Formats: sequence, structure tokens, C-alpha cells
Amino acid sequence: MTENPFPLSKDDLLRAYRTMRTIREFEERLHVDFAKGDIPGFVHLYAGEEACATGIMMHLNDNDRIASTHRGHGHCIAKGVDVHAMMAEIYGRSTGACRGKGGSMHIADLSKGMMGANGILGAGAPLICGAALAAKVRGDRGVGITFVGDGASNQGTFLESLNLAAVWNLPVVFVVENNGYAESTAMEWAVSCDSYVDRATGFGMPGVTVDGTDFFAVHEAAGEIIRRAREGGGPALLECNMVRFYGHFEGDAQTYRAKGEVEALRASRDCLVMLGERVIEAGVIARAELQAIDGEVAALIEDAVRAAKAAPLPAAGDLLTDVYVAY
Amino acid sequence: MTENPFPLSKDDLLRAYRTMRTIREFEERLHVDFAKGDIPGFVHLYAGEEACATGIMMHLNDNDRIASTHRGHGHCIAKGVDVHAMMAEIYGRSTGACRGKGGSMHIADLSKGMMGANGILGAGAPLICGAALAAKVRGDRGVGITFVGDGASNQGTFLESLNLAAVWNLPVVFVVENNGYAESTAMEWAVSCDSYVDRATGFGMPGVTVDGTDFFAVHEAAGEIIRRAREGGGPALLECNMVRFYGHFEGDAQTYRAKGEVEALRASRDCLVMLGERVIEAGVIARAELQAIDGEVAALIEDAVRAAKAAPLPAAGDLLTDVYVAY
Amino acid sequence: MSRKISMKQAINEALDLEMRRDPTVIVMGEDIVGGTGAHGEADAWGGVLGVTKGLHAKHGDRLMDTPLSESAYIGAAIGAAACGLRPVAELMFMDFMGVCFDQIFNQAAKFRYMFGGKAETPVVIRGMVGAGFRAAAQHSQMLTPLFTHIPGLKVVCPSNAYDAKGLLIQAIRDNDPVIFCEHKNLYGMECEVPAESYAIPFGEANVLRDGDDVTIVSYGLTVHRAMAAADALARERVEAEVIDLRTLSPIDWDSIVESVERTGRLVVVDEAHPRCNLATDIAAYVGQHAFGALKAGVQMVTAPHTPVPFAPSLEDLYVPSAEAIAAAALRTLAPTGTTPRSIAA
Amino acid sequence: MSRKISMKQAINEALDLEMRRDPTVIVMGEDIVGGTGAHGEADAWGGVLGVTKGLHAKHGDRLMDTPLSESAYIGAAIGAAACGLRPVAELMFMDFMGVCFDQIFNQAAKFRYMFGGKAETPVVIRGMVGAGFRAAAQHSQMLTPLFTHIPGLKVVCPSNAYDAKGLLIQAIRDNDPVIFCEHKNLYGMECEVPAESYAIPFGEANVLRDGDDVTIVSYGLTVHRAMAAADALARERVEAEVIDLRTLSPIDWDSIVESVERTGRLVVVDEAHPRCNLATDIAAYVGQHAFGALKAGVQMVTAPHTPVPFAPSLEDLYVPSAEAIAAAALRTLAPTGTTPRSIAA
Ligand SMILES: Cc1ncc(C[n+]2csc(CCOP(=O)(O)OP(=O)(O)O)c2C)c(N)n1
Ligand SMILES: Cc1ncc(C[n+]2csc(CCOP(=O)(O)OP(=O)(O)O)c2C)c(N)n1
Ligand SMILES: [Mg+2]
Ligand SMILES: [Mg+2]
Repeated sequence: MTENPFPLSKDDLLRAYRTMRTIREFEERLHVDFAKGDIPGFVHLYAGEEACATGIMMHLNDNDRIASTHRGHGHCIAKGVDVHAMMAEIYGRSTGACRGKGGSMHIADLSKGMMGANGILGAGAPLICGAALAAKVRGDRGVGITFVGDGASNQGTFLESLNLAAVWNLPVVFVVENNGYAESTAMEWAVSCDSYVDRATGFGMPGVTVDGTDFFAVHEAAGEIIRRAREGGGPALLECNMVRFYGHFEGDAQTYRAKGEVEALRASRDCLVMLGERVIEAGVIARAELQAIDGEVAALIEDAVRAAKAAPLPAAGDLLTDVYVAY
Repeated sequence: MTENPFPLSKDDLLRAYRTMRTIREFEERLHVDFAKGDIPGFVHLYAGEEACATGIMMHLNDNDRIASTHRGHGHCIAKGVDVHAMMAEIYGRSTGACRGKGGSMHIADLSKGMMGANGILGAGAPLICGAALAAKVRGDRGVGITFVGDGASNQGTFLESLNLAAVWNLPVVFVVENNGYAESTAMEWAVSCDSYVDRATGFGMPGVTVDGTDFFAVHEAAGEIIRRAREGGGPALLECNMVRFYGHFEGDAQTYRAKGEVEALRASRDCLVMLGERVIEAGVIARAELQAIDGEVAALIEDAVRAAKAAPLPAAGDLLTDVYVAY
Repeated sequence: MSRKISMKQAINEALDLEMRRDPTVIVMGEDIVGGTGAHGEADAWGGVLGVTKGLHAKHGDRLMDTPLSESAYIGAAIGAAACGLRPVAELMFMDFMGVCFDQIFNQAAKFRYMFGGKAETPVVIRGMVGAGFRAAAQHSQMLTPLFTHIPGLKVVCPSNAYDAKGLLIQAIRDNDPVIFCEHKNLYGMECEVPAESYAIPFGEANVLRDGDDVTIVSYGLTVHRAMAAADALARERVEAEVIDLRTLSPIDWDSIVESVERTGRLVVVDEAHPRCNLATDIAAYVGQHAFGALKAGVQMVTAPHTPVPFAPSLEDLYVPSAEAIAAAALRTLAPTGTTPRSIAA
Repeated sequence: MSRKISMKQAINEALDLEMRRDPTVIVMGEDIVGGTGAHGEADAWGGVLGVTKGLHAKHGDRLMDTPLSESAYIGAAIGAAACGLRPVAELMFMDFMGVCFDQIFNQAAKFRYMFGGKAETPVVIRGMVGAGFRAAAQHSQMLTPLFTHIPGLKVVCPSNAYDAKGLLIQAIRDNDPVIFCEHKNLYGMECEVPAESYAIPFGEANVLRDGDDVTIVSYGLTVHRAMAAADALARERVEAEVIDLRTLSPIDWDSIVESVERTGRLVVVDEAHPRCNLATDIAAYVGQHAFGALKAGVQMVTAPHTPVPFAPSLEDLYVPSAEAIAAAALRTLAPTGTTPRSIAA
């Protein structure tokens, strides 16, 4: 094999690929099983957006915290939440990450620094300011990352948090996952600024825009602003331009998208394919190595689904536990 | 008298002076009477900030609407709300603008396009978007102006409204009354942007900063962006740099201000004195004419106080009226 | 003309009829048109569950999509109402009230009083409530007690398509802010609904079933559970009167008291959490104003004091069941505690 | 050591003691230090009414001023709590909950349950409640029922300085989110308060006065009105038992029921609006669980169903009076309606 031209070791590249493949496989499987009627509730898939979560999370450790969105599976997996626990949670089983009480929209694992997917748009931003404040008070060099969609970037909670983080000089990175749509509404219409860099400037922090389907671009930009935040340099905003492969949620017919749009995006901007081709072309990793990962991941997801389906349902008594007092 | 070098007629200049003097006299009198214990509740004075309300409101008619703040007396007077009704309201009398039920923080007169002072910071911004939307739907060329302090400019309600107004292309002007303080906290610290122009840019609208103690500067800048909004050009943000002569509210000892700060500001940046001197120096208006207005205004305020004190209190039965159903 | 339509269609029809009748009615919300700014089908969604589908084709720009900024657009609806329009703003899930509650309870609700009777705010805020949709803790709440507590708000929660249509038409014509709560698990339920326009006055409960042994009061989805409980009770030769409140504020105290004065027994059913809810509200009112008529303590059947769980196996236990309602009714009849085994909860 | 201090001082002392004891306690809010970024005195305000005055000098940066962004900083307090700190966030007036309610009720309150018991959120949100300060409709509300309704929140409302200190210390040590409601018209009221640290457990009501004829239950400011009513009743030879709830959630059902089982008569007093409030909550509970003990209908005495008016002449009529409470007590004793003229409302 030739010399590695990338700023990541081969091991790290394999790790990145595995993470992205795991997210993809997880989501593709949910898409199929949801259509079969196996899965209850609202499910929002991250397929197509894997490079963003992965490129960012590779800079983090368990001491760093993230606050996620309704579209949280990818963030969870990239932050190290157990895939079996996630799958069981989505199936509403007692073995789930939240013992079945949260579901897809509320997966959390505080031991991994994952403060929760969130059903309320923008709600993660204040929370992550608190996580960053806690890190600052403790002086443990932890950082906080909050994710927000283009649509949710218009929420007052998010906007207030930009100001608060800047005023308090918190180690926070605000990641705008701009996939062009909020449900069926186009970002072009709903977000009034010309660029998120302008919005960041309006709150006194640096803003950076990257192609969120380019793993390397995300990894590099994120690395820089996370380092800066960790060293006390204050918050920043990172816009990742992304591609949503499926509907807003499972069941969305997506008639608002132009004909052929999704197919074209899948053909030209599949972040997973792009990463794979880049490392193979560079001669750093062999196709067979990636295929081996693909196989392992497929088996992992298959096992997670099997285990979830076999797992016990929460017991009736669980209804009244985990709240300070039930009447 | 010499030729008038100002962009306003002599009559308009006299009108502006009278408005500013009325606000000043109203507030100075409240300051005295509050100290005597005559006035209940929280009272926030607009003294020192008169040029802003006046310079803006001269471009408006009863069809245009404003949404005000907790520091609303100046906006009310400049928008044409009856001074007797205002004074009676502040005294909690049944002859008050709100029949005594609102008090200083809730004076409103919808017939004058004054949608209310507001006890909740930032709350006027969404409301004025609605007023502007109503004007747009009706096609009546009305505009909406909302006032917000430097402190309140960090409220999510306000920030969301900037985006909404831009996206819906509403005829709204967002006026930031930057008097340097939010209660005791300095604007320098609490607002993260370098300039409000940046914040406006971040929401896709033009931002303009003027010296809010310079009546002519406010009048000119406001004229331009109000005209633009009226003609369908969309929203804009106007920052007026102001000076607060009294405490945050009556009773505030203001120890957070540097020694001599208020005295220096009163000496160098009294908008009312500045307007008077400018028009006298230009030879457009004689000092005696202004003094005559001063006398009339003093008599008006004296009469308003006298009438308020003599007015009946709300009757017990009023407790349960003006709400759709009382139990 | 009458035909069977779903509650979803009934709501759509009410909006359509009022928009035709009154040019000041406008409708706004997130994706209520759908596809704004995108390059596919116009009017692509008609709301997240399709309630407003097709209205844009009929009424054009009077239906407005909004950015995801509930404070701004709910506040704008309120401001527009204070300036003479009659906006209907959709808060997709009422659970989102937490990001815009100030505009509702400190602004809209208080204008009339705070401004001495000189302002009116004819705005309708409509949105989904209720559990059973596997939508988890932040998309499944009733929250009706929070709105009912606030003076100046009117609160409506229909249990069927007929009522939904008539109550929404009334809400739009009303001069006060109305919180219109649509139970998402009733959207698909059909009943006979006249095609023409009609308004159902606020503050008039609907007696769905006559009975002399016990009164059961509820609203929204649990009305149907109450009816099922009444059927089960009838099999035990207990005749329950079932009252559907329709509006929670104003509330029809007279119908409730009149019924209890006849039956002497009362069960109140509320899908909301148990503390400070509609069940306590009604039980306390009757306890104060019709104490002499009561032959047994008023029984409350509510959701538990927990967030709504995601797992279907738990959520199904969360919403008050017909069995629990019937058991409560029997408790009023046999205060010592013996209830027929067959329908005890 | 015991001395008389005001409720304001007691709260200050509780914060001071807990900050000394536990380095993870931080305190934040608008102007709770005061003068941040300005060029005059440091620690200039210590809160809008001076409650936190002097704490910055003792604890430095662990007291933090905030921008005027309640969603952001209340949310930050909650996030920090989920990450191991014990923040006390001041919401200057609880009336401002409308701009940050989501963080309170959908986030903090639900974490523990929604995450399957794997999260704790030891945050205290303290702020002013109540009428009588001439602060008008948006700065005078109780709103306690709204918080009490929400599972996962604990709700506290002390009636005196002693309780305020002990309950706030408990609140800070508690592992759940606590809404700590301080009646602004009690801030100046003094009573004996030990200088040392002590915690008052949640869910234990305080029986302030023994009596066998009628039970009066309240919390916050109206506890004092209830005591005045009891004095007036005693002059009519009616002995009232007065119970101060101290905490609204959890609530001490046992003490209430035990008392009513003895007196057979109950008056519940709530300064909040009448619908779905604490008065209905308690009346309904007792009506269901102690019906057999009741000799008369439970009487509720509450504020009216209106916003709080500004005019002092109206506001003085707004808060439940001792006269109205005494009259309600007499109604429970003479259900036919004849009450001694002297203290009838
Ligand atoms: C406060 C709030 N408003 C509305 C919603 C309903 N909702 C859920 S996801 C969504 C669209 C979000 O779009 P975006 O932020 O761009 O994220 P994406 O789905 O594209 O990842 C909406 C409107 C919500 N969950 N919370
Ligand atoms: C939502 C909300 N938060 C806090 C307050 C309390 N408060 C009233 S005025 C004020 C300061 C406002 O400062 P600024 O916006 O600069 O206006 P100024 O008083 O300087 O005119 C604060 C914090 C409030 N009324 N509403
Ligand atoms: Mg998006
Ligand atoms: Mg200011």
C-alpha cells in the first residue's frame, strides 16, 4: 500500500468508515422494518448525513457532551451509544437504552456524553450550554456540541443560546445540519440569512460552512473549532451542507421534492461511497477491507434487530417508576 | 427669521419639540411623585430617550402600529395617546387608558395604533409581525414598529421575529433602543455582536445605527426605512444609541454606574436641549416660542396629575369584568 | 346533506367554510401548505397529518407556511387578531406550547382585561393533543388543564367529527383567544356530519347517554372509553349518564350539576395528569356546589402522574381504560369496595 | 442560634450555606450579581429586590449574571444539572415561565422518566410569585398549579422565613428539578430562624394551629390570611385547624386527610386562579378519599378567574381575604347559609 495522504491514520479511517456504515445500515434496516409495520411511532432517519456526525464525533471523548435532535440515531452511534440498546429502544423493549420509555426521539446515554435526542426543535442548544458550563466550572476541558437542523436554526432557544455561549465564552460548537428541508419546507425560503456565517457573525462568533457529505472536510473544520473551544477560545458555528436520503420521517411520500432529486443525490453525493472511494483510490485501504466491515456491520444490525424483537416488553409496573413520585 | 435648513417644516419642528417636552415633563413629574409615594408599582422612565420615540413616530399615522416595552410612556405620548388617560392609568384610576387595570407597564390605545406597553421583554416583536401581516393582508400600507431594549434584544421572541419578518417580507421596523443597560447589566457585556448591523445582516435585513439622542439623525434614518417597509421593501433594524437619565426603575440607586456618568450625560447628551439649541441657533424658532411650549406642557402635566388624583377608583365590580367569563 | 366524514375532514371543512365566509380568516402553521420554497408539488403536505390538505388550492396565500418559530408566528397570529384579522394558527403538537406560551397566556389571554376591555383577540390556536400514537413524552400530552387554568383563554376539545366542525366554526367566530385541542387518535374516526355550516355554542355539554345511576363526565378521546364503560355497566344493570364536555372553558356546570343531582354519583375522567386537572376541577366544583346530592365520593379516573411512555405496552396502560372507568363507577355504587369481578379494573 | 430575619435574608442564607457546603452549587440569573460589564460598584444589585446581595463577594464567579434569555440560561442550568452540577437559577418573576417553559416541562421534568431512570436533574428554579405588589397582570401570578400539574417537577412555596431557608436547602440537595416559589409580599416578613443549616423534608405539611371544628389548608401568603381567619373564627368559638402545605408536589395528603377525618369540614385556600388549581386538587382528593368523613361540602376560596388588576383598589380585592376564608369556614358549619354577620364576606 502507498503512503497515507490523509490527516487520519488508517485505523482512524477504518473506524470512521465503520461508524458511517453502521449508521447507514441501521437506518436502511429501520426503513425496511418500518414499512413492514414492525416499528411504532415517529422515526426520522439520518441516512445520507453520516459524514457529519462521524467527522465531528471523532474529535470527542466520553467527557465531551452532545445534545442531539429528533434525527438522532447517527449522533448516538457516532458518540458510541450501544447499537443493541438503541435498536431495543426503538422497538420499545425493556432492554432499550431508556428501558423502552423514550423511543427513537429520546435515546440518551449520559455515560457516553449523549444527552439525548430531542423531540423539541432547538431544545438541545440551551442544554449543551449547560454541559459546557459544567465542564468549564470543573475545568475538565470538556466541550459541548449541539446539533440543529436548518429549520430548527430559526428557534428562539437556539438563537438565544448563540448569544449566551458567546457572552459566557463557553466551549460549545453549534452544528447546523443543513439538509435543505425542514419537513417539507425548503431552507432557502425559511432561513432569512444569505449564509450561516453571517448569522454566526451576528452573535459574535466565527462561522464555518463545509460540505457535510465530505467526511474529510467535516473532520478538518470540526477539529479546528473543537480544539479552539477546548482551549478556551469560545464557541463557534459549523454549517454542514447535507443530503437527506429518505423522507422527513418514515411514511413521508416526499412529493415536495423535485422529481429525480433523491436519485441524483444518492448517485453523486453519497458520503459513505465517497469516503470509501477516496481511501481505496489513495491506496490506503483495500476494497476487501471495507467489504469485511460491511459484512460485520450487517451482522451486527441483524443481531440487534433479532435481539430487540426477542427482548421483553416493559412490565406494567414500569409505568410508574423513574419519576420522583407517582400518584 | 432665516431660511429653514432642516428637512422638517417649522410646524413639524415645533410639534417634535412639544412631544419631547411632554414626555420629559411627564417623566420628571412621575419621578418626583413616585419618590413622594403617590404612585404604586413599577415605573420605568423614558427621560433622556425622547428623540427616539419622537423621531420615529413622526413618520407614522394612526393606521400604523407600534408594540412597546416596559419603558413605554414615551412611545405612548409620541404615538398620540392621551396624556390625561395615561396619567390616570398610572395612578390606577377608572378614567385611565385601561380603566386602571393595566398600569404603567400595560398602557395601550389600539385606536391610536398603540398595541401596548409590555411587561415581558421581547414580546412586542411577534405581535408587531402580526400587525404588519394584517396591514399586508388588507393592503392598507400600514407599517409596524416594535421597540426593544439592548437587553431584550437577546430574547428568543425578538430574534425569531427578525427571521419571520424577513421570510414573510413584512413591513416591520425593529427599533433597538440601546441605552447601554439592561437593569444594572451593561450592554457591552450582554450582547455578543460587535454591532447590531451584524445582527441584522445575520437575519437578512438592513441594519442602521444612529445616535438616538440626535432627533434629526433618528428622524432621517427612520424615515428612510419606514418608507422602504411601507413600499413593500421588507423589514429593517434601527439601532438608536440612547441615554437613560434615571434608574432602571424608580427606586434604583444606580450604584452600578460610574460616578458622574449621569451628570455628564445630562450635560452633554440631553436630546431635548440639543434639539432646542439647534433650532434656535439656526434661527428657525425663537427661544420664547419653545418657552411658551414648555409652559403649556407644564400646565398640561399639572392638570393631568390633578385630574388623575381627583378621578374615581375602579369600582369593586370592575374586578370581574373585561374577561370572557369570570367565576 | 349529511354523510360520514372523519374528524380530520371535519376540521378541514370548518376551515374551508369560514375562509369562504369571512375574508379576514387566515390560516398559518408549519407545513400546513407544505413544500414552500421547494421544487416539487405545491400544497404537498397540508399539515403533518394532512388536516389542511387542499385548502391552499382553494384559498391561496391566505394559508401561510411559517418558519419553525412558534413564538414568532403564534405571536404574529395574536398580533394580527388584535388588529382585526381572525387568524387560525396551528401549533402542530400542543406539546410545543412550551416554546410560545408567553404569547398565549401573558399576551393573548390578558389583552382584553389588561387593556380595560378595549382590545379583542379573535385568534384560534389549534393543535394535536393526547396519547396513544406512540409519539412519546414530548408529543403525546393533553395539557388541557394548563390552558383551562388561565383566565381569558377559551379551551375546546371535541370528541367527534360533528363537534369538531361546529366547535371550530364557533371558535373562529369567537372574539376571544381559543385553544382548540384535537386528539390525534380521533382524527380518523368518522361520524355523520352535515355538509353545511353550523356552529356549536361554547359552554354547552353534550349528554351522550341518559342514565339515572351514575354520571360519567369526560372530554376528548376518553369520552369513547366512558361510553364503552357505560355499555359494560349496562350489562351489570347500572345505567350511566355520559356527559361530553366539549368545551373546558367555559364549562357547562349546569348540565353536570343537574345530572349529579339526579344520579347522586359522579365519575370524572381526564386523560391529563392527575394533579390540578379537569377531573379535580369538576370533582371539587360538584363537591362544593352539590354536596347534598352526592351519595358517594366523586371518583377520578386519570392518566398517572408520569410523562407518557413510548413503549406501546406501557402507553396502552397510560390512557384511562373503559375498565377503569366502569370500576370507578361501581365504586360509587358500592363504596365498601365490592365490585362485580367481570369489569373491575 | 436563633434570631429574627426576613424571608429575603433566609433565602440568601440558604444559598450561602449550600454554596459553602457543596462546590457544585452555582447560582445564576438576571442581575443576581448586578453591574456586570458596567463601571460602578460590583455586586451592585444582588437581584432585582436584593435577595442575592452580598453572595458574589463570598462566592465570586459561582454567581453568574446572565443575558436576558430565560430559555438559554434556564436551559443551561438544566443541562449543567444533568452533567453533575447543582445549579440554582433565578427566574426573576415566575410569570416569565412562558418564555422558557419548554426547558422546564419538556426537558428537566421528563429526563428521568424518558431516559429510563438513567438521568438526574438536580436543578432549582426559584422566582417570585403572587399578587399585592401593584405589579399588574404579568408580574403577579401564582402559576403554582401549572407546575404542580407536571409530573417530574417538585413544587415548593414557603409561607415564612424559617420554612424558606429549610426548604431551599432541601431543594438544592434534591435530585429532581424543583420549582421554588417565593411570594414577593412575604420577602420582608421576619420570623425566628436558626443561623445553622437545616433541611425541611418535602411532602410534610406544617400544622400551624390545632382545631377540631374545621380544617383550613393553604400555602404561601394566604396561610397568613388563613391564620387571621382562624383568629376571627375563634372569637366566634369555632376552632380551626390550619395546615400550611409548604410543598405542593409532593403533597402531604396524609396530614390533610387525617385532619379532615377529625374535623369533618374543609376549606382550601389558593391565591391562584380557580380552575384546575390547588384548591380543586385538594378538594377533589379529599372528596374521593375521605368522603365518609365530610360533614359538609369542601369550600374553595381562591382568586377570581381574571388576570391580576393593577389598580390597588382592585388588587386588594383580588387576593383571598381572611374574611372570605372565615365566611367559607362558617359555610361548612352552617350549610343552610346562616353565618354570623360579623365575619361574613
Ligand atoms: C418546537 C418544535 N416545533 C416543531 C416541531 C415539529 N418538527 C419536527 S422535525 C421538524 C422539521 C425540522 O427540520 P430541521 O430542523 O431542518 O431538521 P431535519 O428534520 O431536516 O433534520 C419539525 C417542524 C418540533 N418537533 N418542535
Ligand atoms: C422575559 C422577561 N425577562 C426579564 C424581565 C425583567 N426585566 C424588566 S426590564 C429588564 C431590563 C430590560 O433592559 P433593556 O431591554 O435594555 O431595556 P431598558 O430597560 O434599558 O429600556 C428586565 C431584565 C422581563 N420583564 N421579562
Ligand atoms: Mg433540515
Ligand atoms: Mg437597555
